[in-house]
Amino acid sequence: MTTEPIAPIDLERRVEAVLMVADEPQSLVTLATALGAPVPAVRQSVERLVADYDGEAGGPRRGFELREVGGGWRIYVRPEHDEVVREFVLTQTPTRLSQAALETLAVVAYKQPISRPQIAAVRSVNVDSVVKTLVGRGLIQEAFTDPETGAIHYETTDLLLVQLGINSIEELPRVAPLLEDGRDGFDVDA
Amino acid sequence: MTTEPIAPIDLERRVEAVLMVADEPQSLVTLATALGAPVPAVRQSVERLVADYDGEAGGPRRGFELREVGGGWRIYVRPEHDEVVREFVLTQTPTRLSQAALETLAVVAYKQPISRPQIAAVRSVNVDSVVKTLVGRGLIQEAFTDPETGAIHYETTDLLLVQLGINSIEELPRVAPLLEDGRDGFDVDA
Amino acid sequence: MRTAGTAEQDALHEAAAERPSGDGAFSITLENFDGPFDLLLRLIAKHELDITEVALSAVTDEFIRYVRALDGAEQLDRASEFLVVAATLLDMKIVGLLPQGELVDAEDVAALEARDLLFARLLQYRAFKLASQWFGTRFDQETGRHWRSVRLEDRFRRQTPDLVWTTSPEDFAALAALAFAPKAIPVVGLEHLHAPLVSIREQAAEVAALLRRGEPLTFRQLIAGVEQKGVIVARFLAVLELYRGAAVSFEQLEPLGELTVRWTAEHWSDDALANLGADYDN
Repeated sequence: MTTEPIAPIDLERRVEAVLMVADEPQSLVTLATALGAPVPAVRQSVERLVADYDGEAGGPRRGFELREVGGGWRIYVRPEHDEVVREFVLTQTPTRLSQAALETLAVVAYKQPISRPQIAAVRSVNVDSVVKTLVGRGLIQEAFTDPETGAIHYETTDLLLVQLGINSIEELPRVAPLLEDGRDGFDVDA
Repeated sequence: MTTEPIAPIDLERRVEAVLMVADEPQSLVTLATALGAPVPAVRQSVERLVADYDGEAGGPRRGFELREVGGGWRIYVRPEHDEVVREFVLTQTPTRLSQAALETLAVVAYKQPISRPQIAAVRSVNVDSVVKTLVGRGLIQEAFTDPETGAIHYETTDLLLVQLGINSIEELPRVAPLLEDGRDGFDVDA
Repeated sequence: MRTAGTAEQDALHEAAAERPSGDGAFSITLENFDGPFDLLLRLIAKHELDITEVALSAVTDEFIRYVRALDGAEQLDRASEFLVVAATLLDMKIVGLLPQGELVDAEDVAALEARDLLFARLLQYRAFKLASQWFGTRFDQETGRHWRSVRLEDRFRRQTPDLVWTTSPEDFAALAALAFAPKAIPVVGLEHLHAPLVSIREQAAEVAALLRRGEPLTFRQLIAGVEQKGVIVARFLAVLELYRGAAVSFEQLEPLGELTVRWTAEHWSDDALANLGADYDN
């Protein structure tokens, strides 16, 4: 099967669509694979987008910019707006975790390492944004990625131990429903 | 201290910058507060950005769009690129609601605030577990408790609006034609 | 005669999954089935009748046959849900059999009013069923959409206010227990009977406990020591509900005489109390 080459202008739109939702900087190779386009074409699209957002393609100089960081490309706030954005982030960040976040954190603590779909299965809700909050707060972190499914598994951090005032996750009280199915989550190495 | 009014073009760039870090739909009021600008000015900026991203301001039609959902504004990937993006970001989709849950949700949406016995009367079946599911998914919440009967009344949440992709409960299709003696109403979707 | 929209009708036909049973009688599978209104809608769709059409006797027959088929012990509580609808349909059928023209007595008027009420509720039920299709479609559409919700840039993250942590390890464990607890715990649905009201279900449980010792008791004995009028009324209604559920039988030798109640249920499970008295929930 041969694929039609994507017109440069369409490719630019696809690249910016992907970059708008991507959490991490994306390498040209990753973008090319995902978009089914050759790397040089993707490079040109990225370069044109950089110029475009910088206001060098006839449009305005955007409030955001496309920057290469650590071998990948990501959309960032343009530094001249840092102050406004900082103010916004300050007012938007609650100092307490929501009930949903606490419950999700408890699930991770007792069942770690655990993937997002596994957490969602226990909580029976979508947990994407809550997991993001917990990672952002440094309470959980990525442990490893399952090589087969590509699912990221999460574990708790030392910061959580500090917050709970305990020395290790084994010091958490045991939980009855976990004990019932024969393993309490802590007996793994026993 | 008096503040200089912000030039419209600068305000647009600042709105853009804030939208880059926001992870929830942002109301005009929140944006106005964060940016220290009057709400009408922010509204105009948002409207211009919508047109801009839609390619109606001389530039290209972007791979992303600015959408009003659940009472706020948020950057979305334009629908035609959703497929490309899906292969890219590993998001986890929530399990689908059962038919019974959907129907119960419709009753609450149109008749809110409504108590469980009232829902049960419309549905002619016991709805306890379905209501529990909907509360668990964050689609409905307790509005108030009737002081006389002690009956909890339920209402829909902003999350429901977001998940339906609408901006307010008034955007629901009118149910009145469906209730009229079956003449036209039931053919609506045919 | 008008018929409902064909697309919806097809859907209803599919969902009904009708099949002739062994004795040739009509039957409907219980799968994906949602109460008396649902059954009624499916029967109406099957006969391609407008739901405002009075010629419902065929539907009524099938409905009543279905309710009769519910007569198994495990279906008793379900059957009670159907009684009001079934009774209304029967009334309507009687009116339908009468010579057309003048309405002769109040009973017929009442039957017609009941019919109107039934139609109104049926229309409402159907309207929300259709509205739910819109919900389903929108949910599906929006599930495929992607929005920007990315991890905060490090330079901003460092600026966020410190977390105020107030959760003890014990609270934390309790949260975990809550999250891991099975979601659909089978409970007796007492919740929609609210605090100041007397629960017929609870009273039924009392009555069942008293009678299941074996000895028949008079109603007077059943309410011995009870002073609140509401509780006495609820206990009487509970006895009627248990009778409706074929769990007890009555003996009354003369009108207004002593009422003796006897436990007759052979297979009784307290689960049967779950839906008992549901008609009184409003």
